[in-house]
Amino acid sequence: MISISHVSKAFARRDGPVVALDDVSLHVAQGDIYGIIGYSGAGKSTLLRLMNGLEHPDQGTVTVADTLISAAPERALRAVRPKIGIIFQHFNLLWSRTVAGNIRLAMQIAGTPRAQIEARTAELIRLVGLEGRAVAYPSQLSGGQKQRVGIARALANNPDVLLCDEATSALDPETTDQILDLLAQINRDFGLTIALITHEMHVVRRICNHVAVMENGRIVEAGAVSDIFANPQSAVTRSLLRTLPDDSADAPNRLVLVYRGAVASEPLLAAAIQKHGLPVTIHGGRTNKLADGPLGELVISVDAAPEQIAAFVTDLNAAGIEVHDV
Amino acid sequence: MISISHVSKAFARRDGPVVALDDVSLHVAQGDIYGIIGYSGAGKSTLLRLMNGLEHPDQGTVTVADTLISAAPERALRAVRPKIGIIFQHFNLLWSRTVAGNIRLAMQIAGTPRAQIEARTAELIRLVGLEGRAVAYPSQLSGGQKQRVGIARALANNPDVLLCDEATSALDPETTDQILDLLAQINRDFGLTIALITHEMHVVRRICNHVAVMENGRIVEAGAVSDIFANPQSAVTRSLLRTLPDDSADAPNRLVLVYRGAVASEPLLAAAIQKHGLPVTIHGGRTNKLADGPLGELVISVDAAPEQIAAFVTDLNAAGIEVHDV
Amino acid sequence: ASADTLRIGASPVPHAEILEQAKPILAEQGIDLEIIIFQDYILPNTALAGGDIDANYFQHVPYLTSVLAENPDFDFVNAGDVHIEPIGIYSRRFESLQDLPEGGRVILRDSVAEEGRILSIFQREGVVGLREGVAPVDIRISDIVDNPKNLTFLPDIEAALLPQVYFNDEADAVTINANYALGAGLDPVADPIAVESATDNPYANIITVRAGDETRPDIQALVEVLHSDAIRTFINENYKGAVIPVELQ
Amino acid sequence: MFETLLPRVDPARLWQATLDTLYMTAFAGVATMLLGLILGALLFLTSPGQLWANRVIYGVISVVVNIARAIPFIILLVLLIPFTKTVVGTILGTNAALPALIFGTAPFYARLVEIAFREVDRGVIEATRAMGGGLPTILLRVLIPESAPALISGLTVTLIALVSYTAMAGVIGAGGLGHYAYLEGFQRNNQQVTFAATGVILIIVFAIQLVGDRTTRRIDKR
Amino acid sequence: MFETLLPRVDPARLWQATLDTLYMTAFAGVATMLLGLILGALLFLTSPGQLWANRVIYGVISVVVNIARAIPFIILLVLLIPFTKTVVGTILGTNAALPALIFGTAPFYARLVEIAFREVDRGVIEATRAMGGGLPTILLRVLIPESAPALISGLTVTLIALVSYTAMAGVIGAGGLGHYAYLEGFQRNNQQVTFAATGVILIIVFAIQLVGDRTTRRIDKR
Ligand SMILES: Nc1ncnc2c1ncn2[C@@H]1O[C@H](COP(=O)(O)OP(=O)(O)OP(=O)(O)O)[C@@H](O)[C@H]1O
Ligand SMILES: Nc1ncnc2c1ncn2[C@@H]1O[C@H](COP(=O)(O)OP(=O)(O)OP(=O)(O)O)[C@@H](O)[C@H]1O
Ligand SMILES: [Mg+2]
Ligand SMILES: [Mg+2]
Repeated sequence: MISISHVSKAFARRDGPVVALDDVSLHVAQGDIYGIIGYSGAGKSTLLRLMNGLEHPDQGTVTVADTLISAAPERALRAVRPKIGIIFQHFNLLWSRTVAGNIRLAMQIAGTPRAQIEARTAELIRLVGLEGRAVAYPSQLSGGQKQRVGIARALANNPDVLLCDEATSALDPETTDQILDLLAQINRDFGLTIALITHEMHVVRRICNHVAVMENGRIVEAGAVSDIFANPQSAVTRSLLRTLPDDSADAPNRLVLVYRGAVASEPLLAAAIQKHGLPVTIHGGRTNKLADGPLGELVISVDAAPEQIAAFVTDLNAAGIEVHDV
Repeated sequence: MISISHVSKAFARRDGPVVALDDVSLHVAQGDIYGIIGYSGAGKSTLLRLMNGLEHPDQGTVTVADTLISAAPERALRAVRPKIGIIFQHFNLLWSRTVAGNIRLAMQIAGTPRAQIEARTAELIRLVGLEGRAVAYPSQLSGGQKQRVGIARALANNPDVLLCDEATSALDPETTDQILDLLAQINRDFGLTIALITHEMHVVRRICNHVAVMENGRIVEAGAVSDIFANPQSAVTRSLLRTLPDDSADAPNRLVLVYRGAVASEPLLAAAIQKHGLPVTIHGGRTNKLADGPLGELVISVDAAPEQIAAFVTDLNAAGIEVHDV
Repeated sequence: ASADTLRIGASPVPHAEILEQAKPILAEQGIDLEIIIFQDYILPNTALAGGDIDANYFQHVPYLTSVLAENPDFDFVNAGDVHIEPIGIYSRRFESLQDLPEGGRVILRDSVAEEGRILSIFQREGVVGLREGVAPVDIRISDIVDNPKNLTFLPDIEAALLPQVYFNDEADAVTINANYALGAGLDPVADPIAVESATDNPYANIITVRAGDETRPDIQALVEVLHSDAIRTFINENYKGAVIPVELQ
Repeated sequence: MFETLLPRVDPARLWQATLDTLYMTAFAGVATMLLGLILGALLFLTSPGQLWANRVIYGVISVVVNIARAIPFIILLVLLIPFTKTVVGTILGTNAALPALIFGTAPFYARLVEIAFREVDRGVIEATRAMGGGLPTILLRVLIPESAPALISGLTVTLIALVSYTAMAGVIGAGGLGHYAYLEGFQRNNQQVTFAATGVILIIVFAIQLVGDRTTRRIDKR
Repeated sequence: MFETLLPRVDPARLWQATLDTLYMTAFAGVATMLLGLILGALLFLTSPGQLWANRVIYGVISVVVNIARAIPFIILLVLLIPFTKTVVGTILGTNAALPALIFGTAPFYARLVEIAFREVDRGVIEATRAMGGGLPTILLRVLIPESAPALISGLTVTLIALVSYTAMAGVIGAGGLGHYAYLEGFQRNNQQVTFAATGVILIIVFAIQLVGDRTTRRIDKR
């Protein structure tokens, strides 16, 4: 779907050129959700902007849906762009249009019939959780609300390809998850191909099947998410992976073990497991260095009789571990 | 240091007022790093803007460093503001000034001697990792680079209070950590008081000692971070906490256990612990639902002889768990 | 040398052109004539009263009289008559004023000082009747009391544009000052269908000075030069009857 | 009232002059707005670094616009006589003044339009292009609405300049308040006329300014 | 060359007229810029919703500015005679024309300044206030630099209007190219003078436009 081949791009500056992309190649297949991660200034936004021809490469080619974007005249680009949605890092909303007006614009450009526009606009506003704010102007919105308008606008024309530049960076985790679920669903139902820049690993983990890691204008690592996550090769990737949160909190029949301070570093759970001989599954957990000392949390489930579990919990409590039953 | 007492604020809109803040009270002590989290549109930015008088409350009072900000005339505000640094959600850089020029502005306003300005500017540019970009204009910077200029500018005058509105939302985790470490250090060394809006729990966890959780213009929960994290009362807080990443990856002498697919849900580690009877400390871990199935990771350390550990690892491997030694 | 500078305000055509001819002659007598061109009829007198100029040359006696009546603080005298510009009335459609049709349109220039003068020609030709007892210079279109042909007088057009108006046949009759007619290639003596008479014409353009200055040697020298044969010849040859030097007593 | 306060002012003539001024301002104003928008858009779009960047077209429009702005009004009037004659049928009166008024002020507004368009956020134009928007979309749906406050304020400035500009159209018998003030008031030393005509001009100017300011503030949603 | 190409043009007079125009444009231009900036800043700052929002001051400045823009030039000239006489010492010549030229164009530039300031991003002004910046800082370090491209383009427009405006100053013997073209060229039916004088006006106008455009593009870092 998106084929980037040996692309380089430099920006002229007073004290010499800044190389934003350096011999980058990337292939996004139809239906992929392709994550692009990397440090600030790595060239992610520049790479994304090549994919709809907003920027042209100095060298190399960019092909999207069989159109040679890197060499297409503006007229040809205009024809394919309504099918390539983009969410900008800085939103780029029209201040002169309301929430609804901004969303409508995309459809007006695509020549959607008026009646359809109205229905779709209302639907999109609901999807991004801005009900009741349809007539607000961007200046009356919070940062995250603006970003959601940008998301709705990019989805308006049911694009085949969606380019997201930090599409959820201004959103709280709950809203982020809703939006990501929405994207994943469109991807499943309609085969939407997504290229997605983010600096949040959990976004990659949650919906991407492929990921490319960028550093200094180069792709240092790329491949299936499970491969990269299981076996990170580069220092960048390893460093980025360290920030992943945990999914296990929604495991069924779970117990949450919380231990504070000194307790955190001792092998108390192991001791209890040995003593009771129970089949304990450890779903996940974390040790957090808080300002006032470490705080540990483990999520486990125990496949045993209630009285066995109760004894196990009593022992844990005696050792200074709080156990919450959720 | 910052005292907000029964503050309310509504914005007029075409179809009636939007209540952004509803009877909010908050106390930030000298030297606190106070996190403010909440969903998009909860009123976080509005609350922060009250703290330097950019916005005035409809009701209630705001006091910062003994100045009644909510009722102070512009002249009085001008006197205290250089000591209240603010990092804006949308950066608000001057496009007509370079990176260095934008940073200089804060000091020029504070009347810092010219020679000092130059030295401090260079220092700040280094601190935020923008060496070599001093003469770039904002239009030539990536999103994260712009944000770092905003951070440098807010720190320029060695403020007593720092207000951060999603100060690291456009930054990759590595840079985020650097910036947070920097803030924590200034807080330690100079007693800088920080009020910090974020939607990333790991930011709160990493540097805040207090946190307030907002929803629909109200503070639903507030207190010491360890209390709130250990015992979240509200649904919002619990939901936000689910996204916390794990700190344990830097524990010493650790083993990383990776298990994929079906393997993830079985109590394999517990079985191995029972069989070998070793004191295993579980530092943390996570189970991630990837697009192609679950991927689990646990970080443990085992206090035992090398040959005991080797046998333990062999058994784990046999059960389908990859073990990495770091 | 500056003591010998004589500053004179003048209308552009023909006044300034005539003064330009006098300039080298006066220079020989050690007088530096500085010509300041005015396009209106108010400022030259304001400037004269304020001492910004020593003399002006743009108005005729009837106009000066009415100005003095309206501005008691002005104390000006006539230092000498110079020339007369008979106004001509032109038409591409008719041969004489009597031929003008019922409801005909006549275009005048936008100079209030000349409205009465032009209307007097129409009165002389018996086309309109004017209110009795109004000084010629004060006569306005509103002073027409008898207008059997029901002529419309349109008095708002810039004088320099009038030849264009004539060539574009915009009205039944157009009044054109002789100098502009000449510039546009018209013959100001033969082409008009009616001309103001040159004899007994009270509209001689004069050199105006502040009272008392008329005896200043440089003013007298100026008037003398303007009355000299050289200048009279220039006027006659250059303007071909459109501008006529005054008869010298 | 008039007779007692300003006995030397003929109300009928003042009224006629007011109508003339309003007529010329309104008509030339609308034409100036349209022509100015078109020329301004062309100037903006063909200028270096913009969507249609084209040295030649930019150069040509720039020359035409600058010539029209630089030539003294009366000479412009004369140059336009053949055109005026063909289009309007006469070279005298309010209608004949319109071409010169329009040619004199439209280029001026065109420059203000160009300046206003240049202030529109590049990111927004980029977003529109990314949605597949072509020139008509960018112009009508983005540039004009996004710069509307500056366009309206610019039009206010232009219209007020036009009001005082109409005074010069008096030389071809177009009437109007400015000419009335000059001819009847100034030339005939009739201060009452000068005062009355200038007063009406001021009222018109303030009305334009008021409407312009209100509109600007109402549509500015930043 | 002159003698053969344009025998009816007196090069010395053309040169003098050029100098007069340049002198008036330069002098009145600088004054217009300064006065316009001050008035424009006051208009902006005192307008509703801005830092110094003040109905009364805004109203007063608005009135003064509008009056100066609306009055026909010659009447302005007459009204200013006492002032001119006091300040300049004479009511004739290029220097005497300056007050009327400045009073005629400064208000105009003031409006363009107001428009330019209104386009400055509110967030940036807010950031400056948050750093403790007072009015001088906001004006000199933020409003002016951030709106510099629009200020310069606006000045270009104003200067060009001024060039053609100087033609009117001819009525008090201020000379200049426009007046020269009108008097010597048009009134005396000397097409060569009209042509030559208009040509020089165009050269001046293009020079202003060129410098303005270049500067604008150079300082625009968006
Ligand atoms: N100027 C304004 N006019 C009208 N409504 C406003 C205005 N500013 C903010 N609001 C509304 O007030 C509410 C709170 O806004 P605020 O910016 O404080 O949210 P926030 O918590 O910072 O959200 P985010 O995380 O998305 O930035 C939102 O519903 C927003 O739409
Ligand atoms: N117009 C420009 N002129 C000069 N340099 C530029 C320009 N645009 C981007 N750059 C530089 O190119 C590099 C890559 O920028 P890019 O915006 O692609 O980074 P990014 O990976 O998106 O970073 P972030 O996560 O901070 O948004 C950066 O060093 C940036 O400063
Ligand atoms: Mg980016
Ligand atoms: Mg916010």
